[in-house]
Amino acid sequence: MKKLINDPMNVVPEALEGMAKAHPDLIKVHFNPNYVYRADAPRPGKVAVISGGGSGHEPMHVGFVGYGMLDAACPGAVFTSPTPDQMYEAAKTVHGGAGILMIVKNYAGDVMNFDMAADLLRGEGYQVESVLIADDVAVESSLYSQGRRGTGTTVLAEKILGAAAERGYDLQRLAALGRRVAENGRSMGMALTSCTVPHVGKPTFELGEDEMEIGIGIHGEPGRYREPLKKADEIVERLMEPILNDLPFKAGDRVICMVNSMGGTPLSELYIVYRKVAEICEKSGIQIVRNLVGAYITSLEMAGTSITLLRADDEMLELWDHPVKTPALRWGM
Amino acid sequence: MKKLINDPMNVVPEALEGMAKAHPDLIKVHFNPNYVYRADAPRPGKVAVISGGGSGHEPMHVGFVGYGMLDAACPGAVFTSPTPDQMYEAAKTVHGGAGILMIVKNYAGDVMNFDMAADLLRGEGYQVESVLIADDVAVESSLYSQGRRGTGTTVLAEKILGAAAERGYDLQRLAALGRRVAENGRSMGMALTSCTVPHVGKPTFELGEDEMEIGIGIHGEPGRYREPLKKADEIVERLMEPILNDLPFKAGDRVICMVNSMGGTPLSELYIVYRKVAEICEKSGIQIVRNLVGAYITSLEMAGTSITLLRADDEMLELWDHPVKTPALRWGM
Amino acid sequence: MPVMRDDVVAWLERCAAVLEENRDYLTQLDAAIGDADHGANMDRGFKAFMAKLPSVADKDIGTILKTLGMTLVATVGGAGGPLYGTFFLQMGVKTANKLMLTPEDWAEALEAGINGVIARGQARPGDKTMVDALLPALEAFKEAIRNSDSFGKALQRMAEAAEQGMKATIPMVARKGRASYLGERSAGHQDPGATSSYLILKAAADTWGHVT
Amino acid sequence: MPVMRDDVVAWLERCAAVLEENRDYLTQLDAAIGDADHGANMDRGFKAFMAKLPSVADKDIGTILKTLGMTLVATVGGAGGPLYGTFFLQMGVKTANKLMLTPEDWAEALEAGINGVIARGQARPGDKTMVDALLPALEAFKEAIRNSDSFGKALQRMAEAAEQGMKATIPMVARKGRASYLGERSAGHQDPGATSSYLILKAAADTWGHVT
Ligand SMILES: Nc1ncnc2c1ncn2[C@@H]1O[C@H](COP(=O)(O)OP(=O)(O)O)[C@@H](O)[C@H]1O
Ligand SMILES: Nc1ncnc2c1ncn2[C@@H]1O[C@H](COP(=O)(O)OP(=O)(O)O)[C@@H](O)[C@H]1O
Ligand SMILES: [Mg+2]
Ligand SMILES: [Mg+2]
Ligand SMILES: [Mg+2]
Ligand SMILES: [Mg+2]
Repeated sequence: MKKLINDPMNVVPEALEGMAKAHPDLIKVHFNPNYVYRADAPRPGKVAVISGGGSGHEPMHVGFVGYGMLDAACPGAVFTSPTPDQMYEAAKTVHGGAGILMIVKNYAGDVMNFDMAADLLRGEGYQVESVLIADDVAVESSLYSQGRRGTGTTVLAEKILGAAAERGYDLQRLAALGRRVAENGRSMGMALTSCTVPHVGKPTFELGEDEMEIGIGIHGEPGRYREPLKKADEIVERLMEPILNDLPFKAGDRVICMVNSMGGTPLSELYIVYRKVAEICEKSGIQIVRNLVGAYITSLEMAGTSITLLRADDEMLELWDHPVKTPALRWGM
Repeated sequence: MKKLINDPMNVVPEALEGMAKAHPDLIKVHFNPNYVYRADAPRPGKVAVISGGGSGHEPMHVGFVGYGMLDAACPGAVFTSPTPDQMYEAAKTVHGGAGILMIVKNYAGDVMNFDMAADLLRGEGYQVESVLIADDVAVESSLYSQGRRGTGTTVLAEKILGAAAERGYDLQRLAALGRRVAENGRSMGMALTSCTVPHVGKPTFELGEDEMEIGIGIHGEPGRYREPLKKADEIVERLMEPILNDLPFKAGDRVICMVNSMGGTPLSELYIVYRKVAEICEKSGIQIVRNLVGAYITSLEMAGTSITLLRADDEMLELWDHPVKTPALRWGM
Repeated sequence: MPVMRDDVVAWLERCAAVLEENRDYLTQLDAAIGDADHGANMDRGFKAFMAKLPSVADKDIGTILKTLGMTLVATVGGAGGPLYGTFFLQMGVKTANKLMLTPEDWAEALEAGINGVIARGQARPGDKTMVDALLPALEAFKEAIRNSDSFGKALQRMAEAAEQGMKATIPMVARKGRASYLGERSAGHQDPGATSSYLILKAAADTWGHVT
Repeated sequence: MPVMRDDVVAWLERCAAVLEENRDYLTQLDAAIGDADHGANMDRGFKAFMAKLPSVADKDIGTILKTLGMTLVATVGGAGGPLYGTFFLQMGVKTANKLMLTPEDWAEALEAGINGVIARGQARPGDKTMVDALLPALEAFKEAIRNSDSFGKALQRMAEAAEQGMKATIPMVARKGRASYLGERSAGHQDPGATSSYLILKAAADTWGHVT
């Protein structure tokens, strides 16, 4: 295992310490329980927007803490949902008297831990709403299954909801907006390589030189299908088809598009992917009005990409354009 | 070779096409010869700041084109210096009547190709100045050798000089500032893995599971030393020592610090590196007043990191804080 | 003979040891159809409880199990944290103030714990989860007691059924949890959560083997 | 017998073929002590020239060589582009308007080309660069002519000296170019630029072998 780390057991606290040292103007880090929160929290009168998840997806979520995005983010162990006390204490720290909005990715662990935290908070009189992100089209949505994974749309939702909270949306309006964002986002990902969890010391799965994994999640788990490696344009078609067909996206739709690196894929390759995504959208009459190209929701050093399309209306776009100032996303200020 | 590409021979133009599609508000791309330039060029009365180098280092340089940074960037083939016609035509496109400042990394090829372009431009009456970046402390500076490689300080120089040009610095003043920045920056890098050049199809060098390469450049070439892999903290000490001793940096110095991913190293590891860099600086009485943590000057998908320290004065800091709006760096607007 | 409070403490100490021994094994199972963290998660949780145990080892069984449950919730994370947390919490609620467990006490506690897991996780038999080891184990224990088996024998039947249930997850296609994202590819692999459940119940049967 | 303009064209066509054949070899050499692009760079440059050649193949030798030089500058990039560009440009300047080359013409052109490489790259003998193949080749040619060897024989001496010079770079520690960053580690590897220089001069000797 080749990583720039010290003791594998200390990866999460050490990375958080480094973040705290690097961005004292933007964030503070609380340990035991671990959470990252805005340096200027609490913001009185504003709904507190919090999220969290396993570590290993950086910059999501801890890199998105700051003005216009998250008030707090709770990092679990690598690929492990955070525990209720993290969300409970983070929420209390950043609560501004206007309630708490939790953005929760649809995994059994994330859902249960955030639910338990919400129960604790409500038990103490806090208003809490949750928005569930379940946008990964690699998995069929089914009543009797775990449902779809929460992936790329999470990043877009955090931006849009964070801006809306700055704009003074109340908790109910935020939750409704969040659900609308969640319903209109679709993602799919693929991997060229696996990743290595530090405390495990070897890759979670092995891919041959000629193989790729289609329909991956963000926790390094194997995907839906293992297939022979193809060229980028064919891979993009492979990912875009279920994304477009599922909502479905239609001619005339305006979308925010994220072409995301799983961590180990360089920027030039992401632009090669974006080129094909743009071509497919153009051919389908879909207008990409905003985009993100880079590493936003990763799986440690995994090589691969995920594509997210969010059908956006004027409200979402205005909120997208609202200023944001976090370690990993910044514009307008 | 596992990459998200199509024909390996088309990597550069396809990535440029993708960039053009993704950032039409910020940049335009010219093909044959290839260069990327500000969408709002030329900017009359402003010195045109241009740079360039081999592709494969993205976001440097093409990702740094826009307000407050580069007017144009010339991308060569992967790891290959661009040719004079690229800089010649790019400079003429973005020339604003106040001369051209070239930021050149110290490699035999880059220097010769930029020099030839400068000759062509001067031959047509353009005012041209060059700033040479040679900041890599892994290599001894020597009269009879190639001299030090131009690495991380290049990014910081592009930011500072780009801002100064926006502020109306004339060509001479810009060149003087550039030389001051170049003199005060020091960098050193290391690699955990090599990288694979697309048209070659296999890694440029092989590292064992227990080995690391110390004193690497940015073109995937082998480094100065091959050593047994160490923990992150020891690696940081190994890199920081020559950086600090070379200038030398002293107690009381204020620095801009960049902890850079070589392309395949995830953000959490960069923050673990930053943690130790911050500790060492603190112990040495060096104050890190600004920083960048992320992938800025890469070698395709190489896993590794480079550290850059720039001793900064008030003027540099003010220019650092000046707004910038490029695909890869944005603040203040 | 009932199971005494100190026997419960011994059981939980054995759980911690067994989960530490099997950390890599559970990791491996969770790598094949998950994200490779189940081993570390369970080990972390029980180690955290071992640090707390001295402060509750002289209390009633309910307090000990509730402390375990809350500790797991606060330290395990993932799917296992809330599920095992609820499991032991509900067991603890059912055994409040008790200093010994009769077979009926154990059956009720186990049933309460499993019901908590099902309520929280919504898994059903055949979904390829810990429930596929826990439910058969409960049924086997209850049946053994109905058949007038001794406590010790009933615990053995419980452990054997847990083992069978764990193995029965191998061919299943997961419908809950992370393995469900793999679809058909989840078949052919033993579920990590069912495995840790088996280990926990087996530890009870082994620790309390002297109970007749 | 002199070398005719069409012989020069044939030489350059052979260079393109040889550089294409040796693309992977040059890549490999440049991977060991560089960034693995020399093979692609040279192949690209000469292929670009091959596309231009029809439009200048009926011109004087100087025009053909200048066109080659400018094409290489515009397409090769890296260190090789300006250096080989200058090499052929200076040869072209020296052979302006000529339709044939005597041995003296060739020696003067070669010297002008090499002086251009040295002026631009500032490399000295022993720095482990193309100069370490080019200079000995020039000297060997000039000496052979002084010794009244035929043109063909002198070209062979030139090629042999280029080969020796190329091999002599193996133990050298590089002081110019990218290989110099490796320090001592550059020793033990043959320089890619010296290798492409040898191939180019060998192609001349082979193409013009019929010249006596
Ligand atoms: N909804 C559920 N109900 C019951 N058990 C579940 C459920 N979801 C997951 N599990 C169990 O949790 C185990 C995985 O635990 P763990 O790896 O610690 O969490 P995660 O899946 O969040 O990484 C699975 O093997 C399965 O037995
Ligand atoms: N200053 C120099 N003078 C002469 N030759 C040089 C000089 N620098 C580099 N070279 C030659 O260029 C070769 C490398 O060319 P190439 O790989 O195409 O360029 P780069 O080093 O920019 O990647 C070296 O092997 C060496 O022979
Ligand atoms: Mg997990
Ligand atoms: Mg090169
Ligand atoms: Mg898991
Ligand atoms: Mg090279």
